[in-house]
Amino acid sequence: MTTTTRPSLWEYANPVKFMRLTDWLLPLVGWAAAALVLVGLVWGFFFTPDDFRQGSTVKIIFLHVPSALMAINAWIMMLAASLVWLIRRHHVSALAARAAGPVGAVMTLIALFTGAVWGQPMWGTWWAWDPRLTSFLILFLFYLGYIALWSAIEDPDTAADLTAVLCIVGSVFAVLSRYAAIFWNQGLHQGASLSVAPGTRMDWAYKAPLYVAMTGFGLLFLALVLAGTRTEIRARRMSALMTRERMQA
Amino acid sequence: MIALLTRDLRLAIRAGGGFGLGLAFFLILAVLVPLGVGPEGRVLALIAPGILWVGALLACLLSLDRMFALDFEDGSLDLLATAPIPLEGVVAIKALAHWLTTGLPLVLAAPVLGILLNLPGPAYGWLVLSLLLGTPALSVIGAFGAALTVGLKRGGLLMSLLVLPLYVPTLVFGAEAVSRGAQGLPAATPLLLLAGITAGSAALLPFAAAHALRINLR
Amino acid sequence: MIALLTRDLRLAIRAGGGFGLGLAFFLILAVLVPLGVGPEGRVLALIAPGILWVGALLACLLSLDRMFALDFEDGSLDLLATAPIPLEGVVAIKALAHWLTTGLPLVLAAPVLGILLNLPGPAYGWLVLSLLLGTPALSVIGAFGAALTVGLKRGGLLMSLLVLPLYVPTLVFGAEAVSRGAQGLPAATPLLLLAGITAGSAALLPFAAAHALRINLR
Amino acid sequence: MELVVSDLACARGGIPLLEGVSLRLDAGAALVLRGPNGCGKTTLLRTLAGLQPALGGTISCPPDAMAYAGHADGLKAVLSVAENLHFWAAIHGQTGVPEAIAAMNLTDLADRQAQHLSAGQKRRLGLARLMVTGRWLWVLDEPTVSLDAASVALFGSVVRAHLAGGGAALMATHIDLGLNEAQLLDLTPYRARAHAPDGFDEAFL
Amino acid sequence: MELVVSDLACARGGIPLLEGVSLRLDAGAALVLRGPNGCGKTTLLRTLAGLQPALGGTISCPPDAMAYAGHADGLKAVLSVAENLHFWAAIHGQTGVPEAIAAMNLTDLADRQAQHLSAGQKRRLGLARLMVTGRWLWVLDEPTVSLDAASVALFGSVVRAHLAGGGAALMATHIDLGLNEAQLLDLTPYRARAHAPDGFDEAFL
Amino acid sequence: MIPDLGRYVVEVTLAYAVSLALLAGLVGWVWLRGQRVRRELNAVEARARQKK
Ligand code: HEM
Ligand SMILES: Nc1ncnc2c1ncn2[C@@H]1O[C@H](COP(=O)(O)OP(=O)(O)OP(=O)(O)O)[C@@H](O)[C@H]1O
Ligand SMILES: Nc1ncnc2c1ncn2[C@@H]1O[C@H](COP(=O)(O)OP(=O)(O)OP(=O)(O)O)[C@@H](O)[C@H]1O
Ligand SMILES: [Mg+2]
Ligand SMILES: [Mg+2]
Repeated sequence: MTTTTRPSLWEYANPVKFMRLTDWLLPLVGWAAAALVLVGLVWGFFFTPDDFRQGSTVKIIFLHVPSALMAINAWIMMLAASLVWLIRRHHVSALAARAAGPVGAVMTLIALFTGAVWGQPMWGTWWAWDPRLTSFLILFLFYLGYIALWSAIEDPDTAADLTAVLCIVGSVFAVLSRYAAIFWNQGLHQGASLSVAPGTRMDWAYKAPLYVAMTGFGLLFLALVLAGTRTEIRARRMSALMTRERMQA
Repeated sequence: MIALLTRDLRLAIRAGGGFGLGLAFFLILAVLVPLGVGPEGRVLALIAPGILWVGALLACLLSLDRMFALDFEDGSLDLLATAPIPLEGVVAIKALAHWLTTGLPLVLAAPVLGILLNLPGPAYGWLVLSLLLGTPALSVIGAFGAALTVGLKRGGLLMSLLVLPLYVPTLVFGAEAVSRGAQGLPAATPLLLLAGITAGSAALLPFAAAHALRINLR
Repeated sequence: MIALLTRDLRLAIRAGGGFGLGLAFFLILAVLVPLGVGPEGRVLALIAPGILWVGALLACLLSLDRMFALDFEDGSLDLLATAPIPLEGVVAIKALAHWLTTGLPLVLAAPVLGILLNLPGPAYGWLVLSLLLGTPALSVIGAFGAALTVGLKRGGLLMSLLVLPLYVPTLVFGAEAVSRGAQGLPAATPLLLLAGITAGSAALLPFAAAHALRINLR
Repeated sequence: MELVVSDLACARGGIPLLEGVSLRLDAGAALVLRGPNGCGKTTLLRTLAGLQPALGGTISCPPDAMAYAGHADGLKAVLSVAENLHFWAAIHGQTGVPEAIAAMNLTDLADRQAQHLSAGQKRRLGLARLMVTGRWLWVLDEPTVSLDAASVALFGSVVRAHLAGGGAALMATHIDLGLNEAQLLDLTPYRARAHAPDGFDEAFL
Repeated sequence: MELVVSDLACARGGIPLLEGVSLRLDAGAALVLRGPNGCGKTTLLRTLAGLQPALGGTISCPPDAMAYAGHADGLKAVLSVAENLHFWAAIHGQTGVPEAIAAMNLTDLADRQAQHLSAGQKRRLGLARLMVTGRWLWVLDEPTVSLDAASVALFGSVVRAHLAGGGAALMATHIDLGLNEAQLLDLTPYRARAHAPDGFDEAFL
Repeated sequence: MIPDLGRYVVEVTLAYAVSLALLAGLVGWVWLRGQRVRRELNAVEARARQKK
């Protein structure tokens, strides 16, 4: 029987197909990411004017905003991958969620650190309990817990199941925490100034390199997750082979 | 189900069972904080609502770390999973037993500790009310965390790490209600939100917890 | 003896062993207190030394609850008691392993958490110094408490109850040193007293703990 | 009322241990599983009891028919013998605790806390628990560990009474249970073979 | 090198269990304790090993001569078989881990974590631990629980080698260990009689 | 070439330096772990093929 297979996204949930695809995709994404991050950051650091209010600290935005966005995106990706794993049980998606954990955690750390360094000249303090900062800190804790749970459980499928449940429940509570934090304290932090709403506040001199850096960080995130997923797939294949080896003995 | 509840309560009351120890921890925290922070009444009154809520939260946390672990170690959990009651029910009952042995005593003791921390007069009612509404959520969320980490040796601290971020909204609304009450501001909104969190987690989390338990048993 | 130390460190580092989790708890407490108390920097700066010390103390406390319990449950403690090393040595080594995996990371992390709690600038050095001098005492005193409660199911909270009063002097002198440092006052006296407590308990408590262990084993 | 297992495969820690296990157990019958240490007896019993998923094959059994007793007895140290049994009886909606206590010769110990029992007495209590589950099929993992000769005989008579009442029993053991009427099943021939890793996807799972 | 016990009385939970136990064990000899469940075998062995005080009588034995192996094996779940043994060897200042692993047929499992062993494999590891203590007298409480026939035979040969090397073994068990040269001691006659409480002081203790 | 960062030299360079270090650490960790696992897998696969 010949079935006309419509190519579907799920096919890439097959590890072999995934490896074959990423064999050529990963270097592409990796180099593109490196190039864009480099261009964005060099442009931002060397070739942007000082802001009349913030002085040269405005240059921090090219690190801060992209990493903050990626920190959130990584969690959303983990949530989606966890749902896919729970519903369709594609191993690749569980492993991708696992690979995204450390990347998201480091992105969160960068956002926190650059924000703190920025806060010192702007608000006169390294840290303030502003709602956005607070919810970011909580997000960081979620990442730590998620990574710790992955590494604490021996059996990979059990770990995938439990971390997926944690990710889903955690997401609900992350949203709740955000509302709680807003309710609790009105905050100093900038609003979303990149919004397409009328009255855009940012000059193109900053916006252009920011967009470049954001795209670069996005690609970097993608590349790291792809590379991490490949490693996790290999690690699982290795443990499967070693199992067989032991059974033959 | 009733049998499970009475057994858990009985186990808690027997020697070494942990009844009253959550309470003792709460008391000791309320004593330690003034020792660490210094005796100034004004400062204490400012931080009292927050510290009391943090204390209640930690007391819950510490006492739930073995909610399922003991049953797991001695094999009871395997047997409960094959018994003719749904695992969701087991989780709900265990959370209820935990609340009765830990949360409820905390609610009753909180006003006394409020005195130690120099809590302003109008806040006492709000303190009791907010704890009454909020501590059940702490037990249910804790049951979820305990179910996630049940198979692990020394899962206790990992569980703290997983559970504490989940406790944040409850803590914020609870402490906010008390401190608004203390200042004579209207505190109904945070209390309502607190009640919402409790209702939501009591309705949904037992399912997630039972799922996690089933995974951990295999 | 060295074998015991390396084994305990290795166990701590292995999956689920608890290394870094005391640290995580410390971090989480430093996050929860502002959430409960409110975001005002001035208030936070006032209470920061006390809260940091209370946090370090609780992080120690939580991670030591199974210092001997795990060895007791799987029978290792019986075997160690009949092994050709003195039980006092076992206690001292276990306390040392606990300090290396819990106390030391706390000392290193404390300045970062100081930022979260808005600790005033001059206090950071005193914070690290006082924790460095004080946390070994927490581990040794904790070992004594753990030895007292080793045979009990859910001994964890009972142990907290026993140990916390013993922790009071350490806490008071430690927090006092930091808050004096924060206000630019001389802080040498409390630091000296802290060092005295540490030296004294490290010298004497292992004997008491070993005695308690021997009683619990029979 | 019968347990039919066909072509079952089971794994522990991701490693296939047994495959092609087929067996059938009717009311009134007993089956003893044998096999060297580590061949997968415990794993098979846990799979049958529904505590872990099977790798392949089918298990057909009426729902809520099995009472499982593993290496751990599921006793609460601070509850007395009678309290432990009353709890499990209530969970299963059964009565008959005094009978179970008498049958396993625990009458003198009924008010003793479980933590103050000797190894063999604990085991007897664990076995008495089976009698208050009201379940038809007993799934037992090394039930007579630590029991003295008299208690093994007692256990044999209890199992026999259960079989006579229309029950069934599936037991894994290394020592003789004194149940001569039980069939024997040696698990050694069912050890899972290693399949050659052919292709990435195969080896992946 | 001999263990001499005379007129020993021991108690558990404050209740006297055994009294008047006298025994003597020389290098090269093995003694098997028997007795029904709950008669006090475990209690006696723990008393001999110095883990609990005797009620009366004397135990004379060179110091640091005994290696005790109780119902629990003293294994760390997250350490591998070899790591567990290396630890105990280091504690006792001994070497010989590879020999112990080979002797108890654990070679294939040497790198497996203890938590991933089956009940019988765990027990074999617990017994292998004895061989790295370098102790002269082995005090064993139901050593062959969960072992299959082949492993029981292996254990027998290990004990025999220990005896041949000038060691001694004192074991409590309900099942046949296959050590025909061992003496038997039934503890039933030594059961403590209830003394009439005469006077407050007596009854109080 | 280095732009004049005015009053905030320390802050801006610190932010860039630490962030880039963190990024480099992350990339390096992912890369090294990938290489290690790949090497180990190759060894295991070679052994498996030999046996067949
Ligand atoms: C330490 C903690 C900080 C954290 C966790 C943090 C977090 C974030 C996040 C998540 C975003 C992206 C959200 C969005 O685009 O809507 C963001 C954007 C931004 N942050 Fe921060 N921030 C911190 C501190 C600061 C400080 C101190 C400043 C400057 C004074 C600052 C200035 C900005 C600006 C200008 C944006 C861009 C807003 C936009 O255009 O959308 N941040 N921050
Ligand atoms: N996580 C794991 N990884 C690899 N192997 C494992 C794991 N867990 C268990 N095993 C192995 O699975 C096998 C089956 O164990 P099981 O407990 O079913 O054996 P058993 O037949 O009950 O043995 P016993 O008679 O000793 O109780 C053992 O060889 C054990 O070493
Ligand atoms: N705290 C206690 N109070 C009263 N009796 C106790 C207590 N602890 C133990 N016992 C009793 O002491 C007796 C001796 O127990 P022990 O473990 O020594 O027996 P054993 O000979 O090893 O039995 P087994 O063969 O079952 O292992 C048992 O009858 C037990 O019920
Ligand atoms: Mg088994
Ligand atoms: Mg015994």
